[in-house]
Amino acid sequence: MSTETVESPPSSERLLEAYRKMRTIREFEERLHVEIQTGEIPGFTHLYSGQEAIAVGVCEHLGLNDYIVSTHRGHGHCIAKGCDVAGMMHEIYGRATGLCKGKGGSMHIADFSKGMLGANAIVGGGPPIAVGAAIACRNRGDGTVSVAFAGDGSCNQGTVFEAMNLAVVLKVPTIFIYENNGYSEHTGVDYAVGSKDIAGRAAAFGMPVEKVDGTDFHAVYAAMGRALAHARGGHGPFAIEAIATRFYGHFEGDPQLYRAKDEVKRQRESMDCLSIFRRTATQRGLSEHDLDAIDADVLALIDRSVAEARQAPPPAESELTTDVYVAY
Amino acid sequence: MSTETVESPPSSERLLEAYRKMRTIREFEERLHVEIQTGEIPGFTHLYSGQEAIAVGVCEHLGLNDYIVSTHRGHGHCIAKGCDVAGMMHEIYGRATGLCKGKGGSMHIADFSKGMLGANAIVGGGPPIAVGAAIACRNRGDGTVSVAFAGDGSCNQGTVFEAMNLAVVLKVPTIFIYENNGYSEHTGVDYAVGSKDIAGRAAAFGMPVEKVDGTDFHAVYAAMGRALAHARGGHGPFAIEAIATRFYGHFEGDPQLYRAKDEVKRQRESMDCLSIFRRTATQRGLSEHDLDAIDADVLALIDRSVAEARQAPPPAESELTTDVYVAY
Amino acid sequence: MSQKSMRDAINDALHLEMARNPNIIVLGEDVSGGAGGTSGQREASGGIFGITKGLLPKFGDHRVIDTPISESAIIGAAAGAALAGLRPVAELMFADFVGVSLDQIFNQMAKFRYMFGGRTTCPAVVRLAMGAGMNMGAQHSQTIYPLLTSVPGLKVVVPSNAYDAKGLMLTALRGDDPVMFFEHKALYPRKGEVPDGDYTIPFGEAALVREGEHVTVVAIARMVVFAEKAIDAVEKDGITCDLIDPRTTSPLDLDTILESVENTGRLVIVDESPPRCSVAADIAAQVASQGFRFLKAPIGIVTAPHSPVPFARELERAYVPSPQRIEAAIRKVMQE
Amino acid sequence: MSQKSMRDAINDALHLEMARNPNIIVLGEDVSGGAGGTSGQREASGGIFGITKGLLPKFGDHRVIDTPISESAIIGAAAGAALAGLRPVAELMFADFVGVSLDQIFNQMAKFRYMFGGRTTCPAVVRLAMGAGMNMGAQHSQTIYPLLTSVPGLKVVVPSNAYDAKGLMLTALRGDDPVMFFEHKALYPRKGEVPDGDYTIPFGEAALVREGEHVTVVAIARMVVFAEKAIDAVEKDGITCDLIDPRTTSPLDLDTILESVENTGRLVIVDESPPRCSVAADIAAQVASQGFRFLKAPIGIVTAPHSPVPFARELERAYVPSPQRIEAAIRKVMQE
Ligand SMILES: Cc1ncc(C[n+]2csc(CCOP(=O)(O)OP(=O)(O)O)c2C)c(N)n1
Ligand SMILES: Cc1ncc(C[n+]2csc(CCOP(=O)(O)OP(=O)(O)O)c2C)c(N)n1
Ligand SMILES: [Mg+2]
Ligand SMILES: [Mg+2]
Repeated sequence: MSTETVESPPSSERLLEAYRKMRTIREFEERLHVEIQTGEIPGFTHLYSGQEAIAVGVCEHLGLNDYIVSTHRGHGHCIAKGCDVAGMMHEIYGRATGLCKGKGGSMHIADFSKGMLGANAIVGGGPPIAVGAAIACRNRGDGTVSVAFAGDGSCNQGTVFEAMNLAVVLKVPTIFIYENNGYSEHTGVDYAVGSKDIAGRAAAFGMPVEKVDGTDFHAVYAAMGRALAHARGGHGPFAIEAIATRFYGHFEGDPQLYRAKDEVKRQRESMDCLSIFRRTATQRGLSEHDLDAIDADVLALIDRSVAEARQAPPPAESELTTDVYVAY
Repeated sequence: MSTETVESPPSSERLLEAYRKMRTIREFEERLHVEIQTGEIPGFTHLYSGQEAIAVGVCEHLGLNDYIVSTHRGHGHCIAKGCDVAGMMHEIYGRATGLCKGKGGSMHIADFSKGMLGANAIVGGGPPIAVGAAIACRNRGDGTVSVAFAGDGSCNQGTVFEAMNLAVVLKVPTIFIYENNGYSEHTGVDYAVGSKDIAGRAAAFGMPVEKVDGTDFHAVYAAMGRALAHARGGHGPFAIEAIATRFYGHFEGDPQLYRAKDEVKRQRESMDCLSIFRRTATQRGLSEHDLDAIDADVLALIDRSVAEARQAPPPAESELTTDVYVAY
Repeated sequence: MSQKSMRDAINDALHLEMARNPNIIVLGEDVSGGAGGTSGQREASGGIFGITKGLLPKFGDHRVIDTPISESAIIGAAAGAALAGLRPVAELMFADFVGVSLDQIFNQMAKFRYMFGGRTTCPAVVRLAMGAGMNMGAQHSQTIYPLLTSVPGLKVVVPSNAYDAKGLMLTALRGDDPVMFFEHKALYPRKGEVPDGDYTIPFGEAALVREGEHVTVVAIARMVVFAEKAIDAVEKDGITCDLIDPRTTSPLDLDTILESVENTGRLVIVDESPPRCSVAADIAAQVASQGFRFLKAPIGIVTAPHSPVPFARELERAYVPSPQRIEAAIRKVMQE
Repeated sequence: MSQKSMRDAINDALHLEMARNPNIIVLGEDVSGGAGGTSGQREASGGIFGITKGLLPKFGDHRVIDTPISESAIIGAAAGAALAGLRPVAELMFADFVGVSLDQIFNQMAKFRYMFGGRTTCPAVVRLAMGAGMNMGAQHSQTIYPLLTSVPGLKVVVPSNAYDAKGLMLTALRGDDPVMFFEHKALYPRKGEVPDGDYTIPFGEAALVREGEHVTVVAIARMVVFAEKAIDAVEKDGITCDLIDPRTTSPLDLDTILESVENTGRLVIVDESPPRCSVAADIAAQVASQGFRFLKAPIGIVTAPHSPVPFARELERAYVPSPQRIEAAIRKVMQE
């Protein structure tokens, strides 16, 4: 956990760490985008590229005993919360050496030692779970919190509304992070979310809300600081709507016919949280050199992870019926 | 359907009709309260006494081709929408002569010839159904609408939120009537609804809302007129939060330990929609004498309904497997 | 040892284990009741069926949690609390409400341990009141347990009496897997001998309620009571039966059933559910596959009809398998 | 007559019937796609699996309705629209999403006609893509149909090929009961001869896919394809099989199965679902009860294991019943 108070600006160590995490997520996803084309990666995969500042801006505040609950687009949340990057890559390749022994896959990565309670392939599945974890936080009385990541599309799922109301009623420390990347699958948020925005809904459920630029790490980090102060202070839940975009399709293979032709290109130029971060990095006392070194580190880590994952053994067939109560 | 425009004040014929409906609901429920104690009525029953002005204020605007969808506390909605009172009583007694042949019971009364699409024993079950019926209204393009009745407690059920958003997105003529009677079962609305009120939530979903005194027929009627003009005008859904109280327990047999000792007594004095209606009736051109005559009529109707229902035959055993696709 | 209703027996188990284990929480609609009411009285309810009575005053509102009507959030919160180290007991009230909460039961709770490679458990108990017999209509009278028995990862408990209910609940509260604990509404008031102290009944161990020679009768929950009546009736004609109460349908104690069928050669299964993909069908299939050589006669299956539960008294009575229908099924397998 | 994939065959049925019957509407997430997008292009999707392609341009957005991610509202709206005179086809996308919409399926749609004393019907079709085989993990790979087969009031369709899929869909669209139409994802691209015009296949009529003497094999959806391979393999040793594809699990054509078992005396049932309360169990139970005297050997039941669907390729392959496992089951019943 940070030694700074939740509301103070991040130290340069933390900023470097945040940059490393964002860069790791980016390279992880960019690499997956390439590797998926080899056909070696099973299933379907949703990439987080473009939204890195949200996961990292939120999770940089959290300790190992704080919880997060994630979505189908969960790689970024996992990395931000500290999950082992190689273990994730192995999992996505479906290897015995994966974080979940290859039994979960891209949409079901969890790491309980890191307070990462699981990605979730059911849209809207996570927020109620986060409220439950927040009950545990409250009952322990140790100031820990529970964070629910949810997409703009998931904000139309009844479970998400129920979770917000329940958190307000029980006044438990749940922080709802609504990542508005403009789309749910092939449908735009302006169509699917009937109201003006998502933030207004959360407010109507009775909790404080902030709406932030999700491509600006500093903005997310600052808002999360205030959210955390609120939740840790025993004042109940808090919501953040963070606006960003995804640089790839809904899943790998999506032809994105719903997007204007040059949209992604323009967004990569103007909404890239990594470029944006770098733009003010020196002002904040970080050196270009340090950042470059991180970039190199990260690339090496991803290379290693992929190389190892490709060689790693699949789960033994006996795994088919372990880790589940079975008897017939 | 009314010959008045939806926004004009009701004619005295309509006012008398409204009074008759409210009185019918009241006497129906008061009588059930007594008859249930004989043990002749199967199952469990939720009485609508105290909320009559809401059902009637809403339904007096509706024609046979408009739809309503109701709740577990549905007798009032049925009567207001024109269901046959004797047929309802028979249904509640579980008779072959009931509106649903005795197979539905108190919580499952429907009458499709009256546009009454069914009571519903699943809290929050109705609103999505009402949105579906509203799609049919929109597609027919005949200016009909669909009304969802829902309690304050049901306003915490995810399905209700989903229904509101879907109605806004599709811009279909659904009118959501939130009957806030202060309680869901044995829990107060101030506890269970985490936000300030229900109206604010509906507004946050992107539709116009009015909050009205649900014990005042005229207030409900006027608000419903505006709702209807909006919905019929093709502007999409509308919500009304109507505040009232229930004069009995959640279901018959509820000791109501959660209510202050004299609460119901006080409410019967100050929040009785029938007394309130009568108070200004003469000013509105209605005669005491006409109202008294209606009272007498209604009592006779209820007497007859009960007497007949007690004598009516139960469904034949063959009914067990009819009206359902069955094959064995 | 004292005479207790099944209602009190389950309540007893909750009291005992909550005192023993501070990680147990109870949540659901009106599990205490009275929150936000005008009388100021909490514990206005103690659960619609009174199963959670007395818990709030003893354990406080951090452990006995009244919720809004939001079943997905209730079950989801139980799932999340379980991942985070608590042992939640969620009351779903009527079993029929799995309709509004199934995802959190079958895609979440049930699958966590497996999907996450065994790195977690999900020790949550969901309590569900089930069954017909009180004219509550089609949406408040279903048995539901077949549906959840079909789901890998869930344990499914279906007690038929007060003694078993207490012992099985204590087992549920100490296990590491999600447990669906079905309580038949018509059994709540039925009394039996129940020890005051602590005892557990293992899952997957059937009770041999009666011993006999000619027919094996397997019956679930309330149907055990009805089967006993049927067995009494046929005994007058010298037909004696093994009566097996599986107590849990998942895990299912197939061995006890197979052993009995090996002796009797005849099997009748009684399940209050509609027939298709029922637990009755499930047991019949397993015996037809693994105990075929023991069978001297077609398997007798007694279930509700394939229709929703009707409201009217006469119809509902005809819906629920009766002692008479069970008796007829026993006599029929004896004739073949 | 032309070669068509099952995907195109279902799409074809929707096109045909929507043109014929103006009351049919289609609704679901991205059934058209592109609404609110920046390209301005509608029909950006045509359904995640492409089954509803081309409908929006032809029938407009009052009949082809893109929805938010709100499955309860989608299915509920279908239920309500059906009560109000339309014939909705709701796409649930993955069958696994019954978790978030079960109430509207099993407490509402399924029960309306009965609860309301036969005063209404509910002619809604719910389309569900099911099955393992594409490494989509535990929450996107289930078969689910046993769960819905257990529900009185629902019809359940499980086509194994393009021809049947089109004919069964046309029947579904003209019936008066709610239909759960299961489409196996792995079958979507499989081609077969499909007439261009109108034809229907009645529900409750099984197809006799192969005729033989020694063993009756009943297989569902994709398992029909695998069973054919297994039957080819055993034929080399002179073992011939009836292969029965029930096509609908509710209603189930038990007669055809019983007739076949009367001839062969041996039964193997193949179901991609986990074993407990499966359709395999259901059929086995009915045969053990009504066709017991025909049976010469224990019933062979081939299902997935009682575990969630695993992600890794090797594990998922081991999860799904293989032609080899089916073959072994056929050989085993022949040895008894
Ligand atoms: C209950 C459920 N419904 C539908 C889906 C299919 N689906 C997966 S992701 C997705 C879109 C989610 O949109 P959003 O919440 O905005 O997240 P994003 O993909 O943009 O990260 C949909 C519809 C699902 N997985 N679960
Ligand atoms: C899904 C579901 N959850 C819980 C219940 C049990 N239940 C029946 S009525 C009720 C309270 C409903 O409160 P409200 O919506 O305010 O309606 P009111 O009873 O006040 O008319 C509850 C919890 C139910 N029938 N369905
Ligand atoms: Mg999105
Ligand atoms: Mg209420």
